[in-house]
Amino acid sequence: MDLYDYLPIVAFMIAGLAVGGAILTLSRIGPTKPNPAKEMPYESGILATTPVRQRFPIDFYLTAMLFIVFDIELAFLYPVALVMRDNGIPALVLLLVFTVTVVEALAYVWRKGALEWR
Amino acid sequence: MGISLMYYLLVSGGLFALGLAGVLIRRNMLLLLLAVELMLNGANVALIGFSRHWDVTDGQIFALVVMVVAAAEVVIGLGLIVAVYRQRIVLDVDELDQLKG
Amino acid sequence: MNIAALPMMILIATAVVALVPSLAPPGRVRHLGPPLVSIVGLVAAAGMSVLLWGDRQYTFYGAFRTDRLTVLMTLIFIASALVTVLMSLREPATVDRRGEYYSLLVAAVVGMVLVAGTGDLIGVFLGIEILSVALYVLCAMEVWRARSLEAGLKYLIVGAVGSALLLYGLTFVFGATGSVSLEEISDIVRVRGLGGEPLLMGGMALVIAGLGFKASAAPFHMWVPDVYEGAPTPITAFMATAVKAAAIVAFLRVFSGALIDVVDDWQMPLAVIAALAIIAGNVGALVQQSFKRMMAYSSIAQAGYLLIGVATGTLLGVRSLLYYLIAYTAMTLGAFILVAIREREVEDGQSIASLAGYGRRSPLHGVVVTVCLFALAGFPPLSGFIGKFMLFGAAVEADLTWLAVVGAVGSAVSVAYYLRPIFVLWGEDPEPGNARTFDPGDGLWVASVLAGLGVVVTSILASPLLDYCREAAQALIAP
Amino acid sequence: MIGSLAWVVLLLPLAGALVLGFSGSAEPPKALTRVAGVGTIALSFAATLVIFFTLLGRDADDRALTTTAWRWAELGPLRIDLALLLDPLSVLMMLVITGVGMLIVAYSTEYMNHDRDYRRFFAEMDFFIFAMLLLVMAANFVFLIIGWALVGLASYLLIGYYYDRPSAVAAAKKAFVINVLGDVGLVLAAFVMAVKLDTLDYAGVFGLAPEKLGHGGLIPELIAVLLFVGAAAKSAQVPLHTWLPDAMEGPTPVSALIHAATMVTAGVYLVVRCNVLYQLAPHASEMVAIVGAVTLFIAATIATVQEDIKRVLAWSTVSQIGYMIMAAGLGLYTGAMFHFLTHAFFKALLFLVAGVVIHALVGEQGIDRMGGLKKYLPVAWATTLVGCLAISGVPPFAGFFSKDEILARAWDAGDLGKVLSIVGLVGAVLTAFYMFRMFFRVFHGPEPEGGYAHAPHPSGPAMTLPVIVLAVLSTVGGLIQVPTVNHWLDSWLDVSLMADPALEASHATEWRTMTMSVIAAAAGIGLAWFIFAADGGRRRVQMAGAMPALRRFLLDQWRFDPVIDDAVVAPGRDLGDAAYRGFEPYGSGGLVRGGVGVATAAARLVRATQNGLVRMSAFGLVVGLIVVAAAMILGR
Repeated sequence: MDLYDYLPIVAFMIAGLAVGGAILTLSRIGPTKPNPAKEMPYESGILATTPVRQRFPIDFYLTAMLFIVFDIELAFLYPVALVMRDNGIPALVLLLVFTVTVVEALAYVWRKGALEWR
Repeated sequence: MGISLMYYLLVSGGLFALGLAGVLIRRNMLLLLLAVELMLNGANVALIGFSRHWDVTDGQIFALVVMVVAAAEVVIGLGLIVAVYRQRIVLDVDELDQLKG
Repeated sequence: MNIAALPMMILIATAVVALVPSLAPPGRVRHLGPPLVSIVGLVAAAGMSVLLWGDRQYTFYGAFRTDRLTVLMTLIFIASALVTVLMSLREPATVDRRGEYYSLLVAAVVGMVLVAGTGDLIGVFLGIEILSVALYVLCAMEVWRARSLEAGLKYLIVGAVGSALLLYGLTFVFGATGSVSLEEISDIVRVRGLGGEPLLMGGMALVIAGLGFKASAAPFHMWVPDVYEGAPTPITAFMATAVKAAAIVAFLRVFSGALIDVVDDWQMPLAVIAALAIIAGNVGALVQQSFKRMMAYSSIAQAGYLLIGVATGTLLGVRSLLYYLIAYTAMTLGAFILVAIREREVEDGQSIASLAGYGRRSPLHGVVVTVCLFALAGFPPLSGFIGKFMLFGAAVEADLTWLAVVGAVGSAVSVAYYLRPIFVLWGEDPEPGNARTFDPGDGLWVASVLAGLGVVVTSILASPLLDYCREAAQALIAP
Repeated sequence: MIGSLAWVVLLLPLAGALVLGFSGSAEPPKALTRVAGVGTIALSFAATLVIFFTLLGRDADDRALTTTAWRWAELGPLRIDLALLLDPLSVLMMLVITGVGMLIVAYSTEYMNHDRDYRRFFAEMDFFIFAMLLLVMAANFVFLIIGWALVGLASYLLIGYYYDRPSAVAAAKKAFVINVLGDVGLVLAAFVMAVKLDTLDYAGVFGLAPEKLGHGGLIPELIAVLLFVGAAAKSAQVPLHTWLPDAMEGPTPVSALIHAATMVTAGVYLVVRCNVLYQLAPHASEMVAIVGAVTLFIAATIATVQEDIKRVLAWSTVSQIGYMIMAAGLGLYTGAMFHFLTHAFFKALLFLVAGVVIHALVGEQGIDRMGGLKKYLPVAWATTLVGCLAISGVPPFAGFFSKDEILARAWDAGDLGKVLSIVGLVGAVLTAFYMFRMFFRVFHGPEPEGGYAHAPHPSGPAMTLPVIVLAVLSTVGGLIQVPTVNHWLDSWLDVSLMADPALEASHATEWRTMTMSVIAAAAGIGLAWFIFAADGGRRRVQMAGAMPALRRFLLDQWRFDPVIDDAVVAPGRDLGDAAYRGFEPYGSGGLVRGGVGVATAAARLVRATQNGLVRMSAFGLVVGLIVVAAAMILGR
């Protein structure tokens, strides 16, 4: 394997850049007739009803943070799954300990009311 | 061996330096956290590079650990920033000046 | 799989279980449950550790090594944590979040034990991060107090940078040797003769910076006074003792243990930062009006003394360092206990001025803190004197005479600020406004007595303790 | 047997201190305090006597023994035992410490009777005696230093006994800080020895030093100088003497104990104990002798103008210690110890009598508020006379023989010896003058204007008895060593003085100095009589205005405090001022304050970087990384 094997990736990147660049450049060419509907942000055809730069409630961040932690911790489950067959019971025990710890933290957070939407 | 170790190290060093520079010049706390993430991920790139270079998996395991640690750090950072924000409504680190001398 | 990792397992279980009682409805269980669980768990882990004193055992496929050094350090961490728990019983920070507080405290100990016994670079980083992350939260625990919050956030941001440096350094060490196992690294370095290898040297420089930050050596010390002042006092005491000890043992494991064959490469930088820490800490402490802040600077200087032991790279150096670490833990805890007490008794409890006449009103605390400060200042016959004497001797033996001189001069300067609280404590008349406003509680009495006894015992039983320290040092340096 | 007795001697005072210090918060009955406070010291003295007579009964070579409790620390080749050394030198010191100490403590039972914190006083006195015993009984330098530091601590507590009096607290701090300075010197000396000789036992050090260190090299000189820093601080030698006169803020028995019997002579003991090292360091020895001579002269001149009875005695003590240090520096170790012994008698006597007088006048200490006390206090008059005669060197009182021995043997000890001997003679004139100035003004002369508010009352037996015992000892104490007749002290100390050059003054010198010193004493006494007594005190009034400049100079104590202030403290302060505003005077104690001044400026520099910004900390990390990398590359 050498660098040439990465050629498709480079080609893909060039293509992507070309398309994006083309759209941006083309939009500058020709007449522009702005109207309010065109100026609105495009949200899959649904009309935006609130200002774009809206502040999200802080609780959103709190929940999102919890999500990040639990999400990332699950990353450990995959390597263990790979070697589970070779190591048998000890690996299972360790996995259980890990899971119980994570679940306990979740339970604590839940019980403390951090998941309540205020 | 596809990409030589040198490229890994260049990218890694670039990320790390970028992160360090960000820590030194940025004032927004969120951006500071971002910069630190950049540093950690710079290290991650190097770990993967070395791991391939020596043909061992240790480096990849290390990188996995680093990711989790980084996530935990960011979460706590965000939590604290939210708390500071609720109390003082500032995001500028230089406003944290009660403790000095 | 054997039982050698059992102390750490007990601690993990303690951290998990300590959360549970705080979910109970308000009342006795909720209030006393978490500290009680922590105390039981810590004592059990300590007892288990003592039983494991012996030759090296491996667990987790070699990722964790239980040898005499691990056991000794585990006991130091647990002792510090126990005193911290006792100090915290009525700490305002714990009022509404007792479960989290004690659980995180024990979790931090888990991280420390991992650092002390780790068999690879991953463990060094992971352990340091576990304890750091737990402490970021603990520092900011008094969220309603702006200073505490500020301390936590500052510590987090700067600490994360320190961690990143450490990680990058460890990465380079891994890259230079091709292994993360400390024992393999040691062999590889010896066999391939990696002295002067640029990648390894860069890695070591970064690791020194990262760990130096965690150990609060200069010039990585600037966060220390701020964070120490802002954090709840028991946490400050814990940081000044156990966290520093953890960083030092990481130094030992990586440098004195794995990289001992390239000692020429890392001796000088370590000696330099040790000297800088001694200078910066002692000089900075001179002008402080706050006792807590003064102790923060003092702990910077003490980190310098401890690093002397690492910098020597000899058996004698490590042995002296371990002894001094034990002594240092006892005397620093004793000094911080007084801050915790005064802080709760009067409005302005952190300042040195608020100690006026306190020794006569409360002779027990007065005597304990006096003994501790004398020990810190290095007065004979106290343990601080023995430890410093040995460390300087080790430095001279390792051809670092200049470092011993810096240490001795710094020590002489330090007398000036360590004595000031003592003079105020015994010499001056209490101001009328200094009447007690809040009852500090019984936990602090016990903690105070424990710390005082610790200083006295380490002083009197120097000889047997030094024997244990020698065995622990041999476990590190000898294969 | 006497080995374990040594531990009894050492630990009894400690037990007394602990029992008294930690026996609950209520003040126990005074009788109980007396028994615990005095009883322990008395038993300790009795045990010391047994040790003394046992050793006396043995052969001269068999008089030194070491008793080890346990091995305290073992550091490579360096082994440190908790061990006590009994030899003629330490036993002599122990006799004085426990014996004179016992008399002083017994005296205090009455003197302190109406004072507050009765129990604390005795606890601290017992603790002081314990520390002092540890200092002299230690068998190695480590425990010597420990005792040394504990003595400093105890004296801090005792001088600051009246802790609500700011001047007492300041004096206590000053004493402590200067003593710590001395401790640092000692620790450094011990460190050098440990590194060079791998041992800190007296036997080991003194045995190995001549061979391993050589004669007159840099290392032995360095050790000797460092040791002398410790000795000078403890023994109040110029320029570290300024704490001692201030230390008069403590209760009078404390002054007696600290100044007369024990603490200030620790420096003398140290130099004598380390005689082997000083023989190896001729230059350091000369320096010691010169410092002693300078001190004895300066202090004697200052004593002539003091108006406070205790300060006269304090300066006189500094001066007398100067004699001992001078003798030790010249190699006259026996002479130094002899003078130490007699000085302990007559100076303790003088302090205790001063206490009687102060007690009689309800706390008055100024000598111009005294006069004509002879008729009120006849016993005090007689005993003070004995003390003054002894210190002035009038035969056959104790001071005559000891001072004469120093001066005579110094005369025969080379050129430097001759010069210093003459300084000593001048000092003797001054000594006689200032002592009798005090004596005549207190006991003769006119009563102060307006008379005494309360008629001075003689003191009770507990105070009188120790005074009389000390008076007897001051009278006959000198007879243990009479030139050409009796050399008991020489032969007794012989074992301990491994390096004693055994200087023996020739008979001609002996007689000449005897005559000279008698003339000197007579001159001083005569002058004092002429000015202060002959004329009913009127001549004093006429003389009061004479030589105002000299007088002011002496009253300013040779301007030591201000000079140190100007030379050391002020520049440091200016430096601090220039760099940073709002420097406040900080710390205490001459030299130390100057050092602190410089250090404070540096501290402000450190603080300036400490602006509390996160970026600064991160920047510190980067700077540190660069420092580490540079050290790594340069250090290879």
